[in-house]
Amino acid sequence: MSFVSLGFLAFLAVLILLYYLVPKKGQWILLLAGSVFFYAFAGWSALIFIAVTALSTYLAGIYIGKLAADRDKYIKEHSAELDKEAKKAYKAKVKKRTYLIMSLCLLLNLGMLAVIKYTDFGISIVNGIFRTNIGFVHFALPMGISFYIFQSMGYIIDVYRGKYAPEKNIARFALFVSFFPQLLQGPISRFDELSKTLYGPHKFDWNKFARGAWRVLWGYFKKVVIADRMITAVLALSGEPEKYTGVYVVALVLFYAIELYADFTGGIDITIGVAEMLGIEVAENFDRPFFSLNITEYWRRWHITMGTWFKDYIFYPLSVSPKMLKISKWSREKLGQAIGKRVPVYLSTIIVWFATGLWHGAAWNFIVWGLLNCLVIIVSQELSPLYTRFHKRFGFSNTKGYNVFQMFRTFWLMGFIRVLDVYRDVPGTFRQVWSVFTTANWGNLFSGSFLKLGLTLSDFIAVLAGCAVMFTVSVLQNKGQVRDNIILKRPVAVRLVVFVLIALLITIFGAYGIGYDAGAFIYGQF
Amino acid sequence: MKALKIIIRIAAALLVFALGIWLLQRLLVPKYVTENEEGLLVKEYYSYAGGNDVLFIGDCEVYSNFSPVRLWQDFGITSAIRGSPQQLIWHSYYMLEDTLRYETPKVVVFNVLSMKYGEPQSEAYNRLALDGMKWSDVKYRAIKASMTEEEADSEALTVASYVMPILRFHSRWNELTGADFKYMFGTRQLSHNGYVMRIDVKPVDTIPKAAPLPDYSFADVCWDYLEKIRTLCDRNGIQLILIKAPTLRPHWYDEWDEQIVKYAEEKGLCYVNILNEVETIGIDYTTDTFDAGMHLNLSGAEKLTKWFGTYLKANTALPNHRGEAEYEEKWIDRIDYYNEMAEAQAKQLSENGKLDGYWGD
Amino acid sequence: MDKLLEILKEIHADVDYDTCETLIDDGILDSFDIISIITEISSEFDVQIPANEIVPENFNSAAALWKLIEKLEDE
Amino acid sequence: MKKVTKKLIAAMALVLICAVCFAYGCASDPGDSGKTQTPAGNNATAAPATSGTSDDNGYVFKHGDVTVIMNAPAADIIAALGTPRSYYEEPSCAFEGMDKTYSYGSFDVTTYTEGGADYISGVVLWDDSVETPEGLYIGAKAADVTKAYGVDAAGKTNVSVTRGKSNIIILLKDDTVTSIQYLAIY
Repeated sequence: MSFVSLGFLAFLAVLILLYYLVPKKGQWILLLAGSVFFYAFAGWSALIFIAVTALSTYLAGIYIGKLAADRDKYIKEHSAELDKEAKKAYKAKVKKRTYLIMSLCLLLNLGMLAVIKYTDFGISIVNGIFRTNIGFVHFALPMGISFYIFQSMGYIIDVYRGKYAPEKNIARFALFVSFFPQLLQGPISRFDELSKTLYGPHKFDWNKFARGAWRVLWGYFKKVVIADRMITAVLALSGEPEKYTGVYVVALVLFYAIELYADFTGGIDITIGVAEMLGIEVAENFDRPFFSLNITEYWRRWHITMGTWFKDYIFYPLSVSPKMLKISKWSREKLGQAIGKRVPVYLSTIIVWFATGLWHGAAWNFIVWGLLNCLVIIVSQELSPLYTRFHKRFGFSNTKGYNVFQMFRTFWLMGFIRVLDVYRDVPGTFRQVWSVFTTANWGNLFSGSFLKLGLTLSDFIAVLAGCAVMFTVSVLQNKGQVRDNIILKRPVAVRLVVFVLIALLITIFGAYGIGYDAGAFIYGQF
Repeated sequence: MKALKIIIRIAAALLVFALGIWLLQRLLVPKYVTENEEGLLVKEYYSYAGGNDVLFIGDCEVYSNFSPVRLWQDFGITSAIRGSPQQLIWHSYYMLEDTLRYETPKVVVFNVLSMKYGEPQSEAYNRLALDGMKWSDVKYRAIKASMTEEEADSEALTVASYVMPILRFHSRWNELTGADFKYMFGTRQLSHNGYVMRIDVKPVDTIPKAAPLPDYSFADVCWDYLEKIRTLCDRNGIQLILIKAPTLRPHWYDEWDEQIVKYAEEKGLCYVNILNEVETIGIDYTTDTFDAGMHLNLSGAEKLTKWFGTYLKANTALPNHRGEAEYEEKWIDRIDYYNEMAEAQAKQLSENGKLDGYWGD
Repeated sequence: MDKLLEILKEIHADVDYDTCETLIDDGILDSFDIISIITEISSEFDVQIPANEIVPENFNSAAALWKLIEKLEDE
Repeated sequence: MKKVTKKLIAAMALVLICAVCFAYGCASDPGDSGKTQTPAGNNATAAPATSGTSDDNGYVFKHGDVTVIMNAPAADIIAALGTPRSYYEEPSCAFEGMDKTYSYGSFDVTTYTEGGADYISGVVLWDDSVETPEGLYIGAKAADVTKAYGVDAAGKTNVSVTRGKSNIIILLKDDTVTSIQYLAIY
């Protein structure tokens, strides 16, 4: 069920109504039922996959929890007779077992993900290397599988690390895995954070409800008015790469940046807003990323929960693992301090970005996309002392103008890397980007050829106006939430009328129905 | 906060929203007064429903070619046309079903041209045929039966967009004209019991040869609906007459004609291919058509109607209602409007040399 | 503790590690720095800081980090 | 100096790694790998060949040195064909848009309207004074159909061959071609 559908709106209305009518203790059960219903819409077979993930992770968590509890009890009971070494040995023994259970759980779930998502990709590689001709299997990707498996894996790793006790109630755990607003495209929540508010009880809180509703409205605005309109031009430009070179590639970079941002953040706004209407707090996923001064910062502000997931569960463990420390030691001895110091960090970085690329999709364009990000990050890391010296000498690094230049630079750099997504063809993308420098067709900006991409002049005006609103809101957010600072300070009647007006505007200016591609949320496919 | 207060707030917001949607919808839906005027036809039926002994169903070959006013004036036969542009056979069937909710005619006349279309041709024609229909289960079934592939892809939205046409026409915001504001709460009458009048002339000078077809059989779905129309008429004691209007294009192949003749014989129906009667009727394609052969103009339509009235007298038992007060009363206004429009068109034609619209303004 | 400060100074010379208690919260140390610190510590102190100890509370100040090292050495 | 060299080596090693991955990416067919997971993708639109050789026009009709290409903008082609013997325009039931037929005696060219411009929708051959570039004409035998288009037409009443956005319908009677029609595939 897409967020942009009448079915979803109806589902939401009924769910929220029931949510505040049923006894408070039953609220989370209702949410679980709603989530199952929501997921069943994508087909019953998809339910099996999420059930396997929920059940296996739940059982593994319980088992690890039990082993840890037994261990603590044993040590406590025998603390007198055990010396430090014996305790340590015992702990290590238990840890081995919990590690095994966690690994099995990871293996099962990531294996499932790998088989479904990457089999065809693997086959294509095998075919490429061995010149074989193995047929593709074409598994249908169950909705949101990359998101809920990552969320569950974060949970089991945390339980293994002893960060928190495992959830004992399987139904409650199932709700954590399947909570419907974040099924489609995240955020990837952490159990300790989400569980604080997920299970209620929640009394109806007008302010929370209104804040959530405003955020949902804002999400729909971005998604329906801007993203779903822009996608037509993005598809047209990327669909005929031979025709659209040079200035069109620059336009595509810009259009896709707008579309992806509006689509993804819009979807997340709806997710978080819906949760807020239910009294539940979901982690933020964006922090106005296009205002970032450099790529490292950009990745701290874009798709935040994915970034921290990779950092906490792959980057850190990898780079501080005994093996990596050994490599570090070895490289320091052989290659000298300067390089040796960098080896573990950079090696982990490369692996993480490779994985990030692969997570986004089973295709070379995503992998190259990940590695290009990685390259830029490492290069800028290496150049940073140079920058610092340079700025110290000329002393303009903190001027507003320079910051704007940095944002501009980051925006376009990320934009050009990002078009790998839309061309889905690695050499093709490089050809296209190269054509920006070789094809002098900037005159087309004013020749009217942009009106042949499926968008009329009024569509472009609508997008432009939408972007202006989006930009203004982002700037206003410098001083905190617009809802708190501006909207919620007005009288209720004014707020209601403005809310309704915006809803009407979305109804009119939204790009939906006949003539518009019913664009699925872009991130739903990963 | 008290529950009541919350409910009032939310209800107020919903109410304002509904009001806003209603107003915007009135503004944004096409008014069909300056272009595609035929979009008014289906809705207009409800203003002349009741007391019609003959019902015509079909595409422009009925609504441009037959004049119920003439049929009344010359024969005392009461009739109505439920035509719409590119009306497909399933549209016609549901048109008939919908009509039966308001009246039961004695004779139904179906123009068989649409037998050649086995698939929805364009979403736009669905809107022209169905948007004007009043809500009932008939309309719902008609929508489901008519959906194009694109519409069927998002079926819920499609059905919803007939309940709330703003969902379909919201993007007309950039095409709004003065007429959209002027006719926001009501349009003017276009048709004369379903007949669309044009008095101008564009002679036929050439008709391209029709290329032979690889396959002349009609689609199964068309036969199914023809049979549905026939049984529905049968059940309601209605006499069904099949016609092929004397329109030169699209070409009506002999191979098609033979199939209809055979069907009519099997089922004991009247079928008349009026293309064969053109000389008897006296239709002159240099003066009787307004678009070089596709549609007849007023002169052509009146000639055809005159002939068809005689045909009806000969083949049916339709009563002559002339002189019956309740009928005379109803038709007197219709005759006035008919003459009024003909005059207005004639005036504009003589002043401008061409027609800008049906109303001559 | 001195050895630790030395490691930290090498990463960012201009930070006053004696007083700063928001090394992570203020973004002074990024993930690259953290890994470098952990690698240095492991070679200097013979303790391995596991991934689950990489949380802001442990890295926000030199003192907290020192406490962590002591705790790990103790185990 | 030494430090710089080492940095350089490190950077180059990195570039190399990326380059290898990238090179591999080039070698494999990117179209195959991502397709199943790209509902919002654009593979479908990119699929038809557009590289500009004559083959991509599908079957064309040639008259003198004028080439009639299906779905091509009609204006230039019609102008090049000269004054038609007769011309007919057929308005659609309501709505803008006009199907036009240009008759040149031994063949007709038809067009459709889209977005205010006309495009070729078909060609009908009427007699044996014209033939297709593949050498088929009205009155030819079923074997000629096979020779020209590689399909078996013996004993059939109609065959249809398609290339690109162009479809030729050939009608036969007693193994003799009676009609040849080009149809644009939209």
